[in-house]
Amino acid sequence: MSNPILALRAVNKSFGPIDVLHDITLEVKAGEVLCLLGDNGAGKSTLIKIMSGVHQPSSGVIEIDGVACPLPSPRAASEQGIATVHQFGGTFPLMSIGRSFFVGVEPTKGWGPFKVYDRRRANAIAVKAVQEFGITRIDDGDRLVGGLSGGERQSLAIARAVHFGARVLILDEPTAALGVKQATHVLRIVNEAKRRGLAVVFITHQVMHAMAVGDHFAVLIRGAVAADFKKGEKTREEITDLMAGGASMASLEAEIESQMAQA
Amino acid sequence: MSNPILALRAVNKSFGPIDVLHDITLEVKAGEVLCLLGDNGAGKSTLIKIMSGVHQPSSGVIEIDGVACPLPSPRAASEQGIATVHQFGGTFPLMSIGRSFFVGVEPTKGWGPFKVYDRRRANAIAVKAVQEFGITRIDDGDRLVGGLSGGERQSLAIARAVHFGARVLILDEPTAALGVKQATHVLRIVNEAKRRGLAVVFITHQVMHAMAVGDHFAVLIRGAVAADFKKGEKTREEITDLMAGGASMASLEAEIESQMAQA
Amino acid sequence: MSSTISIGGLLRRPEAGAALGLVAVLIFFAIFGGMTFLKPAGMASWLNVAANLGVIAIPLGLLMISGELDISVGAMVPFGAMTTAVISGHYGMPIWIGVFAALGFGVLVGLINGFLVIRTAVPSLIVTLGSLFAVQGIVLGLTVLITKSTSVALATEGPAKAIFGDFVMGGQLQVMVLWWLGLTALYIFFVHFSPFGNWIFAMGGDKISARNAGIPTERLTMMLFVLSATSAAFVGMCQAILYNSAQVAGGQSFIFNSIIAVVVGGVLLTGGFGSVVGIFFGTITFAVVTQGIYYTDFDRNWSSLIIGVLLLGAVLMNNTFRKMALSYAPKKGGK
Amino acid sequence: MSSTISIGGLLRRPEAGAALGLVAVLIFFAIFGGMTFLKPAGMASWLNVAANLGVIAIPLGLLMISGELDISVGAMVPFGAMTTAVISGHYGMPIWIGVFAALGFGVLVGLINGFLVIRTAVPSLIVTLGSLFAVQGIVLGLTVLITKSTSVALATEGPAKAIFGDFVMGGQLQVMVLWWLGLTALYIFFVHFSPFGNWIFAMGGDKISARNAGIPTERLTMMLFVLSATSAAFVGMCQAILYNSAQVAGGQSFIFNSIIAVVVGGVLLTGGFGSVVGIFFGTITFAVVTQGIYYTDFDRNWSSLIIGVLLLGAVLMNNTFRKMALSYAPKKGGK
Amino acid sequence: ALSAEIAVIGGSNDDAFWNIIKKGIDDATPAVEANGGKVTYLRLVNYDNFAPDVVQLIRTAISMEVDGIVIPNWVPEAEDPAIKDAVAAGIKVILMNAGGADKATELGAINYVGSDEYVAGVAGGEYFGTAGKKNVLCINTLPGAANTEARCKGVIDGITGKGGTGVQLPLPTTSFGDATAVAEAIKAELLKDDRIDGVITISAGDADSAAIAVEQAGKAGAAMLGSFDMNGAGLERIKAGTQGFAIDQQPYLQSYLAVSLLAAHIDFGTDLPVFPVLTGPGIVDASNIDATLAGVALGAR
Ligand SMILES: Nc1ncnc2c1ncn2[C@@H]1O[C@H](COP(=O)(O)OP(=O)(O)OP(=O)(O)O)[C@@H](O)[C@H]1O
Ligand SMILES: Nc1ncnc2c1ncn2[C@@H]1O[C@H](COP(=O)(O)OP(=O)(O)OP(=O)(O)O)[C@@H](O)[C@H]1O
Ligand SMILES: [Mg+2]
Ligand SMILES: [Mg+2]
Repeated sequence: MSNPILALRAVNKSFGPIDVLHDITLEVKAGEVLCLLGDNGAGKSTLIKIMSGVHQPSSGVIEIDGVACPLPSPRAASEQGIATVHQFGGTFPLMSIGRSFFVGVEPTKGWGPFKVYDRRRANAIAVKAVQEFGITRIDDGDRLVGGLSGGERQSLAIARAVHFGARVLILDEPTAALGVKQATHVLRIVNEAKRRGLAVVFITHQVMHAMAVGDHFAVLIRGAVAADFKKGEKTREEITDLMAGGASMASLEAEIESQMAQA
Repeated sequence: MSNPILALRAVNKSFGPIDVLHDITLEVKAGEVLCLLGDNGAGKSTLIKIMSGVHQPSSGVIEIDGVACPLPSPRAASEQGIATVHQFGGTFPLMSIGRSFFVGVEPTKGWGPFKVYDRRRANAIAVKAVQEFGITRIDDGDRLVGGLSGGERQSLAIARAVHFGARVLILDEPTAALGVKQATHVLRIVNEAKRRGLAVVFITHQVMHAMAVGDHFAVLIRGAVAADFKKGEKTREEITDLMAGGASMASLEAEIESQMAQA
Repeated sequence: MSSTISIGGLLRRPEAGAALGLVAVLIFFAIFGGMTFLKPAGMASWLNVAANLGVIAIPLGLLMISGELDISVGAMVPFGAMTTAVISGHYGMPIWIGVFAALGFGVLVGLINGFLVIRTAVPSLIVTLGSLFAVQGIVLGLTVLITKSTSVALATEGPAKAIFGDFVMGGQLQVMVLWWLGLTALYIFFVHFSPFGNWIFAMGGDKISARNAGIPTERLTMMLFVLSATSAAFVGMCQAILYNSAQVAGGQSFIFNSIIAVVVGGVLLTGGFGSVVGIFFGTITFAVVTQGIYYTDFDRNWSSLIIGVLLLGAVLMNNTFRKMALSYAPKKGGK
Repeated sequence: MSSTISIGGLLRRPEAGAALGLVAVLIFFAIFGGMTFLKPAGMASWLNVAANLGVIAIPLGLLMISGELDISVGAMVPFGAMTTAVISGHYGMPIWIGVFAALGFGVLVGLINGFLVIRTAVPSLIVTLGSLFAVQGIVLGLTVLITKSTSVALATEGPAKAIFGDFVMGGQLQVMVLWWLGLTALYIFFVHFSPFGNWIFAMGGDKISARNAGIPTERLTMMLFVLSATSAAFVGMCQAILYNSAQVAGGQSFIFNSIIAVVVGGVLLTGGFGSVVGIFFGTITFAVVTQGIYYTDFDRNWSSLIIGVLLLGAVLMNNTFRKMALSYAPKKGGK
Repeated sequence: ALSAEIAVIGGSNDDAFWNIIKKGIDDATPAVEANGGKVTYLRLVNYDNFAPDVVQLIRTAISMEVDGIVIPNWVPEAEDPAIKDAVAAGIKVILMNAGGADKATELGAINYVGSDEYVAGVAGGEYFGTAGKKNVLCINTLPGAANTEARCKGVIDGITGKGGTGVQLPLPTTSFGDATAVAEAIKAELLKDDRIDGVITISAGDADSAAIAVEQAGKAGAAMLGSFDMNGAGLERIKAGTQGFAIDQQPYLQSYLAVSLLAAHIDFGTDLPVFPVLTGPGIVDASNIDATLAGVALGAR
C-alpha cells in the first residue's frame, strides 16, 4: 500500500483539566477511506479538529507525506489540501448560496488590482454542486442560506468540501441530517473521491454507512484508539459493539430486531 | 382504535412567497408512534413546529381531543402536554446541566413567595435522566452544557422532553447525532412512551429506526402528504423509496449493497 | 458532593473575576490614595456613587444577560428628576404625586421600549437609542414649555425626604445606599434562587430555544425593560429630592457607566452569563476607580487614562475566569 | 436569469430599506423645511455633515458586519485633530508631519484594539470602551503638558489645506465630501466586488466557521480596527485643518451617530449582513434628519424628539425589508 | 490650624476654561506648600449628571478632612446643604466662579471670588447692542446645563435691554463635539433667517465652527461673532477682525486668588476687606488683544 498522506503520532489533547484524547496514532492513506467510529463524546470531532488545524495537539506530532508538519490554523490545513466538513456550522445564514460556497476561495474575473468576485460563475458552480446531491429545489445561487432546511445546508457544506478537497477529505457525521437520497449520494461521492485517489476520513454513527465505504476502521473509546482494523476483519456485529463504546449490543440489537420482526 | 389526541385538518403554511406545506391532514393517537418521513426540505420540521406552537398555520385547524384548539405559543403547546425536541438547539451552552434540563419548569422548595429553585434536586434528576441514556461520563449537574459533545447535548434535550412530555412527545431527528448505544436507547424510550399511552411523533431519515418503532407512517413530499399507511402495509423498499421523495432508490440501494458485499 | 465548597466551584462562579478585580483596585487605591479613602467618610464617598449607579446597573445587567440592552436609561434619570420637580416643585403638588408620576413614566417608557423590541425585532440598542433621543427631546421641550427654564427647584420635607433623598448614618451615606442594598438582596433572590431567574439566563443563551421551551420570552422582555426604565426614573426622582433641584441635561454618563459596571461584573455582553453579585462588585469597582482618583496625588488630567487602563485590566482578569469556568470539570480520581 | 433586475431582487438588497428611509425623510423635510433645504447651500449643509460622519461610519459598519464594534473612534477624532495641531501648530513643524503623525497614531491605536480583541476574547465593545477612556486621557494629559492649554490653534496653507481642509465647488462643500465619495467608491469595490469583502460577511455570520474555512479572521479583524481608528483620526485631522484649531473635548457624538448611520443603513447589529451603499444612504439620512430640523419652523427644543422618532421610523422601515429579503425566493411557475 | 489643606472643586477635565483655572491653582500651590499645606483639585468628569456630581465632590472633599474648600455654587438648591455641612464641620469655604456675595454671606463662606455667568452674558449682549446689532443668536451646544443656559439668558437679556432681540439655539446632543455639525447648524440658521446679525457661542471651540459658518453663509462682516471664553484660534480671529469679541472672566485670577486668600486665611488669619472679589466680565476685543495674546501663550488666559 501507499505511504500515508496524513499521520498522527502519539497525539494527546486536553482542554484544561479534561483529557479528551490519549496517545492517538493513526494513518490516512491516499485512495483509502478511514472510518472513525465511537460513542458520543469519544473524541472523534476533537481528533479531526486537530487534523484540520482547528485545535493544536497538547503533545504529539502531525506528519504530512512522512514529514512532521504542524497545522497551526485551518488555513494551513487547507493549503495542504485538507478540506473538512465540521459537525456543526460551516455555512453562513445571511450569505447567498454562491458566496457561502466559495467563502475564502472566491473565484475572480478581471486582472491585477481590479479582480472582481465572479458572482455568476460562483452561483452556477454552487447550484450545480448542490443539485448533484439531488436537491433540485435550489436553483438560484443568490438565495440566502438561512432559508434552507437543515439537510439542504449540510449538503451545501459537503459539496463545498468535495469541491475543494485536493488531497484529504474529512467528513464529520456528514450524513446525520441527510435524507436517504442525499445520504446515498454522499456515500457515492466518498467512493468517487477514493477512486480519484483522495484520502477520506469519515465519521458516522450508522454501521451501514460505515461498512458501505470504509476501507479501514479506527474505533475511539474514551479518547483512545481501542481498535484499528481493515475492511473484512470484523463482522457487522463486532463493529456495532465497538461503536457503542465496547458495550455488548447483542441484547439491544436483538430487542430492536424483534420489534422490527413484529412489523 | 382510540380517538386522536392531536389532529391537523387541511393545514397550509407559507413563509412569505414560499409555500412549504399544502393541505396537511394528520392524526396522532395515544399509544401510537407516528413516523414522519420525507426528503430534506420536505417540510417535516415545519410541520412539527406547527404542532408545537412555534409557527402558526397560514390556514387550517389544529384539534386537540377533537376540539379545535389553536396553539399560539410553545407555552400553550406544553400546557396541553406536548413536549418537543427540535432539530437544532434546545440546550443553553452557558447554563448548568441541571438548570438547562429544567428550564421553564424549575423545581422549587419552600413555600409562598419564598419558593426557591431546588438546585440539588434538579441536578440529581437531570444527571440521572442523562445517565440512563448511557452517558455515564456526566455525573455533575453543575457542569456547563457548553462543554458537552454534540451527542451528549442531544441526549440531554431528549431526556428533557421525555421527562416532561405528558401526552404527546415530538422528536425531530432525535437520533441523528447519536451513537449506536444512545440511538438504541432513544428507540427503547419511544417504545416505553408508547406503552405508557403517550402519542409520539418521530422524524428520522433512517429506515431501520423508523421501522423499529413506527405504528403509523406519513410521508411528506414537497410539503404534501404523499402517503399515509400503517405498520406492515408497505415493505422496507417501498418506504425507502418514499423517504427519498418518491425517487426509485432501487439502483442506489443496489449500488451500496454491492459495495457492502465486496467487504 | 455538589454542596461542598471547592476552589474550582468558587472560581467558576461569574462573580469570581469581579471580586478579584475589586480587591485589586482597593489595594491599588489603599496604596496610592492613603487611608482616608478607607475611613468611613471616604467609604461613603464611593458607596454613594456606587448606590446610584448600582440601582440602574442591576436591571440593566439583567437585560444584558437576557440578550438586550437599554440605552434610554440615560434619558430616564433626568426625566424622573424633572417630572418630580415640575409636579411637586413648580406646580407645588404633594410630593407623592411627583414620585408616582416619575415612576409611572418609567413604566410607560419601559413598556414602549419592550413593545417595540418584541414587535419589530429591531435590535434593542437601536430602539432604545431612539427612545433616548425622544425622551431627551420631551424633557427639554416640556420643561421649557412649562417652566421657561431648564432647572427647576424642589423643596421636600417629611417622610418622602427621609425615604428617598436624605442622608443616614451620621449624615454621610445617602439613603440610596440602603435602597441599593435592599434591591440587590431582592434581585439576588429573584435571579439566583427563584425559578424565574433561570428564564432570564435561558433567554440570553438561546432565545428561540427558550421560547420553544415554553418560557414567556416576550412578557419577560417587557418586564425587564420596564424594570430598567423605572429604576432609572427612580434614581432621578431620588436625586431631585436629595439635591432639591432637577436639571434637563444629564444622565447620559449613566449609560456607559452602568454598561461598564455590568461588564466588569462578569456579565457576558452577548447574554446568557452573569450574576447579580458580580454586577454588585462591578459597580463598586467602578465607583472606587472613579472616586479613588481624587484621593491620590495623580495629575487629574490623566484620570481618564487611569480609568481606562484599570477597566481593561478588570475585564481581562474577569475573562480569564470565565474561560476557566467553561472548561472546568471536577477531576476524576482514576481514569 | 440571475442578472436581470427584478423587484424582488431589488427589495432583498440590504440597502433597499435605507434608500426608502432616505426618500421618506427627504420628502418630510421638503414639505416642512421648504426649498432652501434642497438648494445648493442647503444641500451642502447636510452633505458636509454626512461626509465627516460617513468617512467614519463605513469602516465602523464593516467592523459591525464582521461582528465587532469600535467605540474608540469617539476619542480618535480629537486625537487626530490634536496631534496635527500640536505638531504643526504648536511646534510649527511642516503640516505633512502632523498629517502623517495623526494617521500613524490612528494605525497604532487600531493595532492595539485589534490585538486586544483577538488575544483576549474580551468583547470589542469593552476593549474599545477602555481605549476610548485611555486615549481621551492621553490627549488631555499630553496636550496640557505640552501646550498648557486644551485648545490649540493651527494655520495651514498650500496644498495640504486644499487637500484636507478647504471648501470646493463655489466654497460651499467641504473637500471632505470628495474624500467621502471617493472612499465610498473604493469601499464598494473592495466589499462588494473584490473577493476580500466576502470574508467580512463570513466572519460576521459565523466566526468559527469562517476561521475553519481558512479565512485569516485575526488578520482581517486587525485590519478593520486599524481602518476605523485611522479613518477617525483622518476626520479629526481634516477638521483641525479646516477650522484652524483643535479641541481636546468632543468627538463622542461620533460614536452614537455613526452607529445610528450604520444601522439605519441596514447593517445587522449582530453581524453578517449589510452593504456599503446602505451605510452611505444611512449616513445621508442621519445628516438630513439632524440638519433638516434647522430649515423647519419646529421649536428647536423639540429637535431631539423629532430625531428620535424619525430614526425609529427609518429603522422600522428597514427591518421590514430585511425580513422580506430573508424569506424571498423567486416564485416558481407551476408547483 | 497651620498648614492648610485645601480642596478646589471645578469643571470638566477637557474644558479649556477649567484648564486655565487649573493653571491658577497650580501657580498658587507652591506658596501653600511652602507653608506645609496641600492643594487637591477635584474635577467633574463631565457635565452629564451635574448637580449630583458636584455635591458628590463636595462630600468627597469633606471626607478628606480638608481645612478649606474652594467651590463654585452652580446649583444652589443642591449644593447649599452640602456647603453648610462643610462650614458646620469647621471647614473654611470660599465661593468661586459662581454664587455671588449674597450666597457667600448666607452660607457662611468667607468670600466670593469670580464673575457670574449671567452677568457675563449680559455684558456680551450689551456689547452686541452697542455695536449696533439687533438680532443675536446664542448657540448652546449643551442645552439644559445650568451654566450654559445662564450665559445665553444673560446674552438675550443684555441685547433686549439695548433694544434688540436674542434667541437661544439649543443643539441636540448628536452634534456635541462634531465641529461640522455645529458649523452647519449655525449656517442653516443664518441662511434661514436673514436678519441675524450677531452670533455668540457658549464656548471657544464652538466659535471656531461658528466662524466658518458665518463665512459660509456669506455673512462675513454682516454678522458679528462673539464667544464666551477664548482660545488661540479665536484670538487670532479677533486680531484679524473676523471675530468681534470674547467674554473673559479671567479664570486664572479666580482660582489663583481664591486659593491664595483661603490659604492665608487658614494659615495666618488674614482677611480681605474687598467683598466680593470680582474678576470679570472682561471683554477681549481688538483694543486689548495683544496683551491678552501674551497671557495666552503662558496658559493663563
Ligand atoms: N472545547 C472543549 N472544552 C472542554 N471539553 C470539550 C471541548 N470540546 C470537547 N470537549 C469534551 O471532549 C469530549 C469529546 O468531544 P467530541 O466532540 O470530540 O466527541 P465526539 O466523539 O465527536 O462525540 P459526538 O459523536 O457526540 O459528536 C466530550 O466529552 C466533550 O465534553
Ligand atoms: N423560516 C423560513 N423561511 C423561509 N423558508 C423556510 C423557513 N423554514 C423553512 N423553510 C423552507 O421550507 C422548506 C421545508 O423546511 P423544513 O425545515 O421543514 O424541512 P425538513 O423536512 O425538516 O428537512 P430536513 O430533513 O433537512 O430537516 C425548505 O425548503 C426550507 O427552505
Ligand atoms: Mg462529534
Ligand atoms: Mg428538519
